[in-house]
Amino acid sequence: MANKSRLHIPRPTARPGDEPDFSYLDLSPAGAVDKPSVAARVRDIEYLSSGLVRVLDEDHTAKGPWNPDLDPEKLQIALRWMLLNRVFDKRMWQIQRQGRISFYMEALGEEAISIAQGMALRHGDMCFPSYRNQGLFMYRGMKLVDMMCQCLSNTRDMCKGRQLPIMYHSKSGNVFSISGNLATQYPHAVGWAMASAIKGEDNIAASWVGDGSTAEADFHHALTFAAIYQAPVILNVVNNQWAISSFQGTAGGDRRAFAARGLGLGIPGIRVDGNDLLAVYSVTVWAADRARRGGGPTLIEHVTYRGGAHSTSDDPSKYRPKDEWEHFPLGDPIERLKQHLINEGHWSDAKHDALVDELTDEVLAAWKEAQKYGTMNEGPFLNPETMFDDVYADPPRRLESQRRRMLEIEQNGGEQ
Amino acid sequence: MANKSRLHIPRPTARPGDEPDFSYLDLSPAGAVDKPSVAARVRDIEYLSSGLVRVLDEDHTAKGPWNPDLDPEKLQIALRWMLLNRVFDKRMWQIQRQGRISFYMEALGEEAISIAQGMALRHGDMCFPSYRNQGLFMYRGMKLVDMMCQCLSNTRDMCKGRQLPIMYHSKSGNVFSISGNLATQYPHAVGWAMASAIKGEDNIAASWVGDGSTAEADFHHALTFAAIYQAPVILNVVNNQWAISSFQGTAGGDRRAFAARGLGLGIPGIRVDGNDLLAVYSVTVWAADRARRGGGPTLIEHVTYRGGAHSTSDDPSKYRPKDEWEHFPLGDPIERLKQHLINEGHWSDAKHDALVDELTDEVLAAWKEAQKYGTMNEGPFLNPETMFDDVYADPPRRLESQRRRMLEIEQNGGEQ
Amino acid sequence: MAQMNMIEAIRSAMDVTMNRDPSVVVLGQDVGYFGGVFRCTDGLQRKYGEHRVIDAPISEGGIIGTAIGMGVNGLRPVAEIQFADYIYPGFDQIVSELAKLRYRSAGDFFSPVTIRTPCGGGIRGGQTHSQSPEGIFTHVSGIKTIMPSNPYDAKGLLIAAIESDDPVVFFEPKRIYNGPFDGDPDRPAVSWASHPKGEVPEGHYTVPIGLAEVVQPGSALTIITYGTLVHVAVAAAKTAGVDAEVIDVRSLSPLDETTLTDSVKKTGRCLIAHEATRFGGYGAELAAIIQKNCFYHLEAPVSRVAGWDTPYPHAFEWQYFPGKKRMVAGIRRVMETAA
Amino acid sequence: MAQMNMIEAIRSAMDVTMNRDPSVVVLGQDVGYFGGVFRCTDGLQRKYGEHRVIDAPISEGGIIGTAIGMGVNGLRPVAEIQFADYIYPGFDQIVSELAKLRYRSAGDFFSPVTIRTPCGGGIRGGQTHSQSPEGIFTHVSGIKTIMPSNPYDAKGLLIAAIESDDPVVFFEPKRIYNGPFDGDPDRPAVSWASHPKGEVPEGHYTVPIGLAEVVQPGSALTIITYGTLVHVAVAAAKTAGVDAEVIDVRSLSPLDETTLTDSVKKTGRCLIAHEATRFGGYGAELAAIIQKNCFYHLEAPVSRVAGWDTPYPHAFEWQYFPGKKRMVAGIRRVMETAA
Ligand SMILES: Cc1ncc(C[n+]2csc(CCOP(=O)(O)OP(=O)(O)O)c2C)c(N)n1
Ligand SMILES: Cc1ncc(C[n+]2csc(CCOP(=O)(O)OP(=O)(O)O)c2C)c(N)n1
Ligand SMILES: [Mg+2]
Ligand SMILES: [Mg+2]
Repeated sequence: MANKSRLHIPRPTARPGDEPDFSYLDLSPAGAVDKPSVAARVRDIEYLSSGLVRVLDEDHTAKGPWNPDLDPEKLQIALRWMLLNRVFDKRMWQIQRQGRISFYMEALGEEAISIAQGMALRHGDMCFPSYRNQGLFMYRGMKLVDMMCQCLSNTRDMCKGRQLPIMYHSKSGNVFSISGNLATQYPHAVGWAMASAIKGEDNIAASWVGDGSTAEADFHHALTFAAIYQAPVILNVVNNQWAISSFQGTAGGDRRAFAARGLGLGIPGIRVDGNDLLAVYSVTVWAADRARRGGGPTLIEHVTYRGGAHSTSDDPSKYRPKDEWEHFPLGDPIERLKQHLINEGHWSDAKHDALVDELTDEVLAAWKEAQKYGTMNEGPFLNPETMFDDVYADPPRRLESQRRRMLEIEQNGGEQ
Repeated sequence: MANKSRLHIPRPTARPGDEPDFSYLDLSPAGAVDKPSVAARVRDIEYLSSGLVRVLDEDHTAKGPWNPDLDPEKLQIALRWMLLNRVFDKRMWQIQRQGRISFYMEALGEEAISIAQGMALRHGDMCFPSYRNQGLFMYRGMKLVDMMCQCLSNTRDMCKGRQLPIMYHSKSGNVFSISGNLATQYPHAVGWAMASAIKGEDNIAASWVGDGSTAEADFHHALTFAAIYQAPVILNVVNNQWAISSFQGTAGGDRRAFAARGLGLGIPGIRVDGNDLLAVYSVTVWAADRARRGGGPTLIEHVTYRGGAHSTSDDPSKYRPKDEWEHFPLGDPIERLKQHLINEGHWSDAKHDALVDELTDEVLAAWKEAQKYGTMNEGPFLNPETMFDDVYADPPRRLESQRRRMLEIEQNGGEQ
Repeated sequence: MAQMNMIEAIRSAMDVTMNRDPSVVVLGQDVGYFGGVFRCTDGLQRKYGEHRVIDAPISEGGIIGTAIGMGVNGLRPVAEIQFADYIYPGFDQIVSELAKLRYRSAGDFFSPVTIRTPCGGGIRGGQTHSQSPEGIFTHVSGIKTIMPSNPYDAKGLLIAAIESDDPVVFFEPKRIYNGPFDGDPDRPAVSWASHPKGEVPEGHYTVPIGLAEVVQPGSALTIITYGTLVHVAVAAAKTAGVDAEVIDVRSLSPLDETTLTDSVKKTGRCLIAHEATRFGGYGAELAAIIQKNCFYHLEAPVSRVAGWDTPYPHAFEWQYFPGKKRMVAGIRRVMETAA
Repeated sequence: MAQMNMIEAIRSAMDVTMNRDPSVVVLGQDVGYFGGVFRCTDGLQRKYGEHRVIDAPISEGGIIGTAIGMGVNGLRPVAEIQFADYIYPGFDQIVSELAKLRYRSAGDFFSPVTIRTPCGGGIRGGQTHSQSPEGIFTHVSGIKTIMPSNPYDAKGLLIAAIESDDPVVFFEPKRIYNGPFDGDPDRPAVSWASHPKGEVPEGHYTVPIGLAEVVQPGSALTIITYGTLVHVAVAAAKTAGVDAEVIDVRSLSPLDETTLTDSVKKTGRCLIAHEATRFGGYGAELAAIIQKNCFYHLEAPVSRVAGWDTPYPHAFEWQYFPGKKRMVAGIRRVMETAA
């Protein structure tokens, strides 16, 4: 190949050893983006996809039209949930490092999204989460011990040992089963929302994917169907700047904001400060309201940062500056809400530390309890026979004979 | 289901028996849309996706910044190719109706697109067509008799009898093999263009899909990769208002123009009067120039109308007004170019009629010749043995034994 | 009882279930106003409305993906894929989601989607309108795979599929939509009117999923097949003058091993036939099972007649299609093998 | 000769081909700067540049679709799919386009894409990081399907695949990336260093596609297998004290029927083993072929040891994985069947 390549290669602004550089992020000051009526025509609200909806300013003061004016108790509760998410993640990460669960993924730095949106949606609304929405499960009532039991694949595991750790689901909490296959939940949410509309109900659906996952076919399928049938659904793109080792530009994010991805289909997009619980709450209420009134889908891009490694199998120091998160201009969502509450006189460092201790104890207690239902090495163990259940509602006979064969082999090496 | 459904159902403006109604089409007058520099920034040329680039006005006069000022000889040649496309289609349709080929698809009303774009591209540019781009094959030098032989699956069939009629390809003409699977060619074009860039060459790629096909995953894949790597490619959406029985709204076309589909990825879109050869030529030259200079992909939506049935298997009177085409506000591309040339003093009705006669004879002569290479019922026949060729470059042995078995059975019922 | 062809029977199955259960919805390309390119949904939108018979965009992945979500929300979606050759863009949603949802959520979530799709050749459709991809579905745990060979079974099995809480991929051999086909393209087309299985009850009934049917009893040889080839097998056995037992598998997964095994134990010889490509096809599983279950009864190796290992060529459709000639040759081979 | 594990051998195959032929390009998720989640492409981008080792978005369909287009334009793309479980979004492009392009254009167009993808369980990956979907690819005419079981073959076969003008799906059993595995998870991990097939030439060589290998000669029974289970079979035969001939299929399609048939004719008994789900799996084809070719030599039915017909459960990985116990039981069953 004699000539020089003319292919454009997207590159992150910083690699290991470089100064972190977030100059590529278009930021609007808090309060700067107008809040339209939910009845606004799509073409009149395109500006929402390029601005950045923010409520908390640099000084942690809430301002502007998107300020939801939540009362302090609500915000304290929100802070509690975010903290719980973080404390839980930290503990589970350690537990994985100790070899006591096989895998883990944390939501470090992205906690505001699950919690704010959990608060903004109604219980009857159905959530189709990604693997970084553990906060949503917590907020929707899943007990920590149940989440831990799932991670342990033990006798109380809601998945009966069938899924990797963190692949929760909650029937009663209306949170769908997490899939290892990226973005597949997106069309499910749209189909669920279509069914809700067909049934004349006013429950809506919401789903979450990462920036990287927008390149999958199912992202397109979901947007297309949502637009055509005006499905009552909120489609969230959590742009945490990274997809394993690939920065968001590898999914085209450096050409235009992900919030704009639906514009060509007439789907309004909102770009929001994903580390600002008030802003996320507010845009979600807006989008939910719009959907419930028959206004159709909204795409929300949450600008945030993946504070930790992709998963326990990952080592981000190989591909990004170690201190990148510290330079992220939108900060830490917990820190920001905490300071806001302190500024307003509804919180203090002491209370915060006490809360962290309390939650740490809560998580520890849950872990103690969870282990009673079995660990990877100590019983009680799930009965291996159950691995043949639930493949079908009405199973073929061959599964029955395979079950018997498996037991024979487990019991006596199959000698009978 | 007690409540009333709230699902939005897109509906065409007219069904059989109704008055045709094209009021939904946003039309700009000829000459009204500005022509930007190919170096313009994407965000500054979004207007191209909502306006409608037109050169020929109601009176068939060419006007405005997009007027390519083609000389009359070129236009006469263009008219000739469009007419050839139409005459050929008409004849082949009849031939199918007589049961002499198994299937056919015509490009009635859409001829300007293949011909204008054929003219605007360089020979080294690679085309990835849909099944309605027969004009492109003609323009790029494929002989009528070769096209007919393909439709006949006879001894001269370039596909060796393997494809349905109309699934041509032309290695020497740089036109890719047509696939029965919709939209699959779109990422191929992008990959081809990426390879061209990698090799440092300045050939570009172009591909075509219908309005309906934009809902496929491959449409998304192609746009995503084209945007990320700024592939030198022209992505055409031929919006002929119908996808078999489904009007363009079934693919989301009534929410926003297809030209806008790439905006969220930073891909500029141009909406063009697909029945205006001058306009199509002009926007294609612009997009090709932009791609060749490293400006990346352009999406072109051609607003046109499927003048005929979807295919010989279809009966459009079942789902749309019989006279819809007559009411289509953008008229007939051949008629419009003809009138333009007449107005300018470079053409006449008599010349036109003579040309039609000439082309009719040419097509007839080709058909006579084609039949010499075999018809469906009369030899010479392709050797059935060849059906085992080209599955692999380096075939597995089992294909050889299957070939032998097939011959045994054909020859003596397999009794040996 | 009424006379129905397979299209009418399939339509009737949807009609009957939609009528009984408001949660049944139909979606697919051209299925609504137009009634489907093969007319299988003709009239259903007029009867049940645009909200239950939904014209979908050209997006097989989206159709199946959204159908799954609808199923999770309590509907019973019946999705049409216009040709089985076009099911692949939806393959990920079928394999990774539809098939595994119940399992991975330990039964808490499931989606009772039925996917109908016309398959098979013999209609001059060329390589992209003739495929028989059932073999790649039968390998996937968590879905059921069905292919009827006549109107009666088509309706009864489709109702069973729609009513089943398990996802079903329902293949419709399009060559026999309008009449049985004995594999000889030169003979005039026959309609279902003269066939006993063209008698179909108007109302609700089911043919249970998981049972094969002995189409014709015999003692010399067992022919195990399904879809269009059931009719070819019957005709070929007659031509070959062999007293063959012909079994229509119908339910490819779950498979009725008992009926198959019993028959081959009785006859001692087995020919397996399908239209799909031979290598790695569903027939391989049948052969593997039969040789294992009937080892001591087999007087000849289990043999297969199948589509060649090439795409389906337009011009050589009748050399590709395992028609009567090939079936007769296959029968002779199995019969001539010394015991 | 050098010591290489399978990851190094695979990387070396790409390195060698990229070095010899500037048209070889690599693309996939995380393959560039990072070097791949399993490190198979580590260092290649540094050596060959961002334009030949391309970080791709998370779009398996797009990766395969654009790779096809690159191949049509004269490149030789090697696409990595991060896990075989995630290949399905690219399935349509593989089946409908990559596999059929040469055929439908009568040889005028083709695209020599190689798709590499890690498969198989045994790494606690749960149901979405453990699948072995080879059986749905071997059924597709027009592509070749390969699965090596050791570093030497991995490198030689991968070079052959990249240099082949036919499209190849190249499965890499990730459990044995770092060392052979005898199927007993309680035993300490072993490295390739002590294995003869861990000796790998640094430069260019090929292992021809289409040939099986007799890993261990024997007379009592033939075990036909591939991938991780080759090592399990060798260990199990030893444990069972049976003089088994173990054959590594390596090239699943095209298949080396001769080597398999000759062996079973000699031993008279045959066990087939794979990790994939049993029903409709690749083992069915092997069984169908063997019973046909070796009918008069078989002293027992051809038997299969395979993954159960369920998804791959996280907690019961070792009950699911056909490990030594199950292989021994399988061997005993075949051996104990009265001749
Ligand atoms: C279909 C599919 N392809 C690839 C993967 C492997 N994979 C798991 S997570 C991941 C990155 C996802 O990035 P993003 O969507 O940005 O989400 P994030 O991890 O940042 O939350 C990849 C490539 C997968 N799980 N599924
Ligand atoms: C993947 C796939 N799905 C469905 C079909 C069946 N089909 C053939 S043409 C067609 C309509 C295409 O409409 P459009 O893209 O608008 O192109 P047009 O025919 O109008 O040129 C359909 C649904 C197909 N060929 N491939
Ligand atoms: Mg991300
Ligand atoms: Mg169209």
